[in-house]
Amino acid sequence: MSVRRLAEEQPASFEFTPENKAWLEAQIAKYPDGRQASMVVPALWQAQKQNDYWLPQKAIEKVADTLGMPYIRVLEIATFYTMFNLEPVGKFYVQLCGTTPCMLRGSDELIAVLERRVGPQRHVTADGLFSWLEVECLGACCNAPMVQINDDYYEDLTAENFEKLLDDLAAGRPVKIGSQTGRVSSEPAGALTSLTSFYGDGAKAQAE
Amino acid sequence: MTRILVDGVEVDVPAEYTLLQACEEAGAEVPRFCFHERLSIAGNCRMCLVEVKGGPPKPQASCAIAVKDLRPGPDGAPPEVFTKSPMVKKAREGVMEFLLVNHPLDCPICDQGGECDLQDQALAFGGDSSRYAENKRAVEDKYIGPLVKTAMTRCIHCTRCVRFTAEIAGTSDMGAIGRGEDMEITTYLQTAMTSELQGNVTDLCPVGALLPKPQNFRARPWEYQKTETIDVQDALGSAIRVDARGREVIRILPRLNEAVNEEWISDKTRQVVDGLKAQRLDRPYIRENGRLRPASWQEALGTVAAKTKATKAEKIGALVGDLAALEEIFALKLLVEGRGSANLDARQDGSKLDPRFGRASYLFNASIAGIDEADSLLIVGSNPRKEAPVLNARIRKRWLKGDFLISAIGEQADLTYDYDYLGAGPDALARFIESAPTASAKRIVLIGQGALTRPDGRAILALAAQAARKHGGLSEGWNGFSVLHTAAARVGALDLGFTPGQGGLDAADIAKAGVLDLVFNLGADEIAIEPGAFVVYIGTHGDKGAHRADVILPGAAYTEKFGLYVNTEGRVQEALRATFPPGDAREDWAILRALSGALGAPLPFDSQKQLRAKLGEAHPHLLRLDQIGSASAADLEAVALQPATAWKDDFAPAITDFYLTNPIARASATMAECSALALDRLKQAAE
Amino acid sequence: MLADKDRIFTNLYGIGDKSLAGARSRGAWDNTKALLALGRDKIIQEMKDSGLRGRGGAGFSTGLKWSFMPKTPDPARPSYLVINADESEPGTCKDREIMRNDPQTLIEGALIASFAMGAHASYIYVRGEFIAERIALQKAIDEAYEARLIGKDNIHGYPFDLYVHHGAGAYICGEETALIESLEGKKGMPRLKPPFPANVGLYGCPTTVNNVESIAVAPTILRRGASWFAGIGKPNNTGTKLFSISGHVNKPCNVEEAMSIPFRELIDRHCGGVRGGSDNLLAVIPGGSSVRLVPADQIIDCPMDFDSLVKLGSGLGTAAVIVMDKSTDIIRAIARISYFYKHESCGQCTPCREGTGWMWRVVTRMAEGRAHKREIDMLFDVSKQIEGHTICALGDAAAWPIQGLINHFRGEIEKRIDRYAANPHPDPVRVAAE
Amino acid sequence: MSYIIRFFTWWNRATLSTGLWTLLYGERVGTDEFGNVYYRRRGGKKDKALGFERRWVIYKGYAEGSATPPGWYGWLHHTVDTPPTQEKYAPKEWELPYRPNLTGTSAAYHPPGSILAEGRRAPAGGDYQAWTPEA
Repeated sequence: MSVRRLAEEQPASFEFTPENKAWLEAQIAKYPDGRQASMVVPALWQAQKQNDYWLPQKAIEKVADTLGMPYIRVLEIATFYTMFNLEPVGKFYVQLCGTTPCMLRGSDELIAVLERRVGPQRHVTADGLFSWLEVECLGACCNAPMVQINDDYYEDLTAENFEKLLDDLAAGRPVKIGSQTGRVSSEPAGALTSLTSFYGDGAKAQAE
Repeated sequence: MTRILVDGVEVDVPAEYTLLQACEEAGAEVPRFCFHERLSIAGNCRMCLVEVKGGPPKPQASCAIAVKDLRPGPDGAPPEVFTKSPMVKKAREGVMEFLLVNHPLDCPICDQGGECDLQDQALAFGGDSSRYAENKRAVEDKYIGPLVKTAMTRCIHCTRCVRFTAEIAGTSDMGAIGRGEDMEITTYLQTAMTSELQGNVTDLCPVGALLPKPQNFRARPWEYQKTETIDVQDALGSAIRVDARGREVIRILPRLNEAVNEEWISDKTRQVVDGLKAQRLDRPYIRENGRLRPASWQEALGTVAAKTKATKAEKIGALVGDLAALEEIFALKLLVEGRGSANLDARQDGSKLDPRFGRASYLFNASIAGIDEADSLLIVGSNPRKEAPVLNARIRKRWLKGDFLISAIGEQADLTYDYDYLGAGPDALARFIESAPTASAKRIVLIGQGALTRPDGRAILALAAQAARKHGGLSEGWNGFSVLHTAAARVGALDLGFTPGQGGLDAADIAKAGVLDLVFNLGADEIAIEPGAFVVYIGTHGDKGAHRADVILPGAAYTEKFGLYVNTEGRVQEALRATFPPGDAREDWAILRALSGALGAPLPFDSQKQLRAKLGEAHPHLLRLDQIGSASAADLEAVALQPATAWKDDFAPAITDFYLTNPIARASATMAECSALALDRLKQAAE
Repeated sequence: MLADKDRIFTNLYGIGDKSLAGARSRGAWDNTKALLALGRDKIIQEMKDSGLRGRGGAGFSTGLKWSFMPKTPDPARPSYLVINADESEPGTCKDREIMRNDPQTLIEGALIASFAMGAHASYIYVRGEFIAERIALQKAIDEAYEARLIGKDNIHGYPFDLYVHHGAGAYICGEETALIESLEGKKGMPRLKPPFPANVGLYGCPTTVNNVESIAVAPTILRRGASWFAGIGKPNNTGTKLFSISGHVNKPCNVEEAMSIPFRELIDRHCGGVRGGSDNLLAVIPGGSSVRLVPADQIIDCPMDFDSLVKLGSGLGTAAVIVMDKSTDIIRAIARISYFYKHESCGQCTPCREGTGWMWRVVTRMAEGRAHKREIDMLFDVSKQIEGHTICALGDAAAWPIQGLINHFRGEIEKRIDRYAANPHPDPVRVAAE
Repeated sequence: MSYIIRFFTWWNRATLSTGLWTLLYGERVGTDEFGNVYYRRRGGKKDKALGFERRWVIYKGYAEGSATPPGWYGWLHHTVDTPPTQEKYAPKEWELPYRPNLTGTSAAYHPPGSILAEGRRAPAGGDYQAWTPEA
């Protein structure tokens, strides 16, 4: 993690869409009266999703005004939590897990692929499709190595199927979310070793 | 009280004390950076680690543990704490090493050098060398305002400044962005801080990360001549220390005075220093053919004496400004009254306060420390944030403690705390008297000059007294009727009775064209004296008064003379001389004494000591330093009974520009910059 | 081996029906009212008797933790249950499966736990990256609301609201007080203790923070009785546990197994063994990145439970078993963990803020060999200076992997240094993105 | 006059015996910009006591160690063997001409504020700025 600053070029204004505004109001009701500040992380996240996955200065101020917080407090939040992108990212924003469990299973190869295809981290490709960032453990260690592209996890990657995944995304072809080798979730590959009395060897589910 | 053993020394301390305070009580020194008595506990510097017997096998942060949280030993033996054990020593050395790994070795070029907590504690508690061989972190410096210079690489992230702005100042200006070793202290996108107390962060910063910008590279701490004195920029009389190098005042720091300013001072108090060196009157002037020309003292005094002798008593008047000390007010009063004139006034803003109503009618009777005990507050025609920022911080402190309802009538300003806004003018006050929003036993009714400088000020005063009497402001052992003054000299002048005598004219009449022939103006720069009268100006700066003067007699500023001041609560305090007046300027009382000599009717004292003795004869309470002389609440009953028909007009703010309220501040470039910034902010907010 | 009938998470892999109906068919929400009828004290007593130790890493008795909550309700300070689903410990991915595949166990557990603590509202704090999981969980909660299993007016007669909250990428928010701070809308910076959350927690009210798994196993424990749970595993290390096995095994997976299962059995039975056979095993990090690693010969027959692993100088932590075979560059592997902690340090207190970066830089140089042998001792000393000197346990967690490395693989580091000294090269070893 | 000085002082140029020794065994190597003359044992013969060639300088006037410029200093001290006269060293444009140590002379450096420095020390700041009535 390095020093995180707001992007140099900023949109002139930010306004929540009516749907998001309604969503925000509904969500604030989850918290006790006067505790609307609890919403700051979800609100910033919603703002980021609305704004092509990055958070402009005006959105930070908008959230602060909405929740009645000083600007600096919201800026603190936006820079503290690393999922807030303060600069524009590619249409497919690849977050690659590089922490030890993924590293042991070959995330280095995926990094090589990304460096070759996309370039250095935080760099958005000329077509605006891709940018990538090495992040810390994403919590899918039994399906390592893996990446998160926008909202979705892609697991059990190798250099080959990762290339294919990126190709498919670039070409707009549908892709399978989750394991790229046919696992349902984090069960052992092949036959099940537990819960067999419920699901047999699980081969059918994996095949689907 | 709880008994506790610190390094084998037994002490009894209150149970809510932190271990750190208990250790101090026992005489053990505990190093700390983030801990500050008046801020919330962060516990993040980890410097104050101590060993607790029977606790977990690791050192504990003593600032974060209360004595009551400790478990007693077996058989109820008192808990035991060690501050000098090998474990503690090692832990401290470790923390100090961590603090220093990314701290630059720039002490020789750092202004904090010599008064740096990190320097001192590294010497006392650190190891002898660093084992850190990597590159050090460099952090971009931030702009956070005209008063604070940053060198953020030096920051050790104690967050005192963040907590100060959020808790004491109440403006949430500063924050720590980023995380981990990339955490940076800054304001929102490097805007200037908005608090009137922001300068205090430079005192709080334990290292050289936040430094007073105007004092950048001016002097080393050990070069200063330090004078412990009091401030006159507002009516609080905050305790300050004036640091001078040679003949020059370089900086002003707060001193501890729990009864007045705790340990904060406002930015005006702190950074008005460059005003002490600019636009100074350093020689007498005489106006000839419409132009002022330099003159000698003899010539100038001779001219004034001749004019005085030639003028009839009832055509002589005298005004006193906001920064005058008791001595010169007393001397001027004797001089003018000696000539037989009753045209005296110290209320250049037209305030309707009058000593004839009794001393209680113009004091902050609740006392500043009394704010802590009060249970509700009504603000009438005042913006304490501008008129007395330190007092405002005290109100905020009380408000944070909870159960403190604040109502306000007058300007609807951001006071850094929530309040019930009742209305803008006397109507709201009348409604309040009718039915107060809450019952209260210890209410403070704070009346600002915005309510009293109006022509109907006397009626407002009566209404406020009624409000206090009816709604818990006046009771046995509690007097919550509190006038907040804006001028340091005002209460003293009222105590001395520097108001129109029998048949005398008040300030507005004195200033009117064609009424008087000779006006003595002792530093009154907020009033325009219309053409006609011959004006003798005794003051320090080339401000409004000097421009209007026919003779200028250069006096001494508050850091240049020994003088007594009475603050808004009636506390008598002494200001001491830190430097000498510039050039030919003289102490004001001495000028008046010399003038009386030239008139052939010398005042009855030849030294300041004799002057004070005379002053004491007339007003014994004014020589009791640091005490609040008696003020009878019964006087207020009388005030409350006065007829009170107030106008409908809204209360106007007493101060329009916090940074430019007196000639010294107006001469200061720093204050001008702050004022411009504040104006910008106001404009932006209006857009 | 644990029999399927003793497994609590019967849809761990999401092969079965994930909906409420599916969960009910597997036994969830089966007469929950009767469980609540046991009463607060009995529920807490059962939890204590079951010997359930918190599944979030520290291994503190869950029943005991619940018992710290105030017994008499104070309307001004309502109690809260906060469920910690900020699963970010490297190697750990068990709660994710519960949330997306078997969420009703968690929801039912939340109701029971809240009842036992007198809490009428509960928040589940899901890490920000788990977007699909958050949606799945929310869907399951909506189903439960619809079926009036929870809610202000539910069939169990105990008003209870369950909300999903999420973070946005901060490991430190898994620390209970940091999580509370984050939930209050502040930076996730751990608070000082005391006061403990059970006294002053969320919004200043009494709060208990529990791991997802600890809560999710509660209904089954109550339903089948404390003695059933206590009968699995060894004394003081009872019950079933979700193990996440990652790294150099043939088939990495999550699996629910009995506590104290020997390492060899766990790996061989469920993961197809160590890559290249058990002789190829180099070392294991048995409890998520923040415990000390254990070399092959010590771990291979060790029972996987709290006490046995503590004896090896390590810990069970979250039971996230990271297996490393002999092809592993062990120094780089630890350096990467060190980077993780440097990245995730909140920056609040000095030793962790400055120390994690320092350790990472030194150990990265060691991964290249560009260091002095005397720096190994220095590094160890620095890690000792961080350990125990910080507000929260992240300082300890950052120090332990380094200490494990130096304890067990000092020779490896020295060899690396010698090799570099013989042939200094300018190419740095890539440890992590900067 | 110079003869008398030379006869009675050892701190100006060479003493008689050094001069005699130089005349007998010395080989002139070169002169520097100050006029100091550098010698070595004739033919570069090894000195018995030293084990290598002996090199020496005879100062022009006052014998001051720092009067030998860097090039010659290096040669004298056997740092280099090529005397600067035989080297093609062109000084960089930013190099100032070499000056011997000036301590003790009137040209010695005095920091601002020193009582030996010429002129008075500036006051401790602007002191104050006086008001002047506008015209």
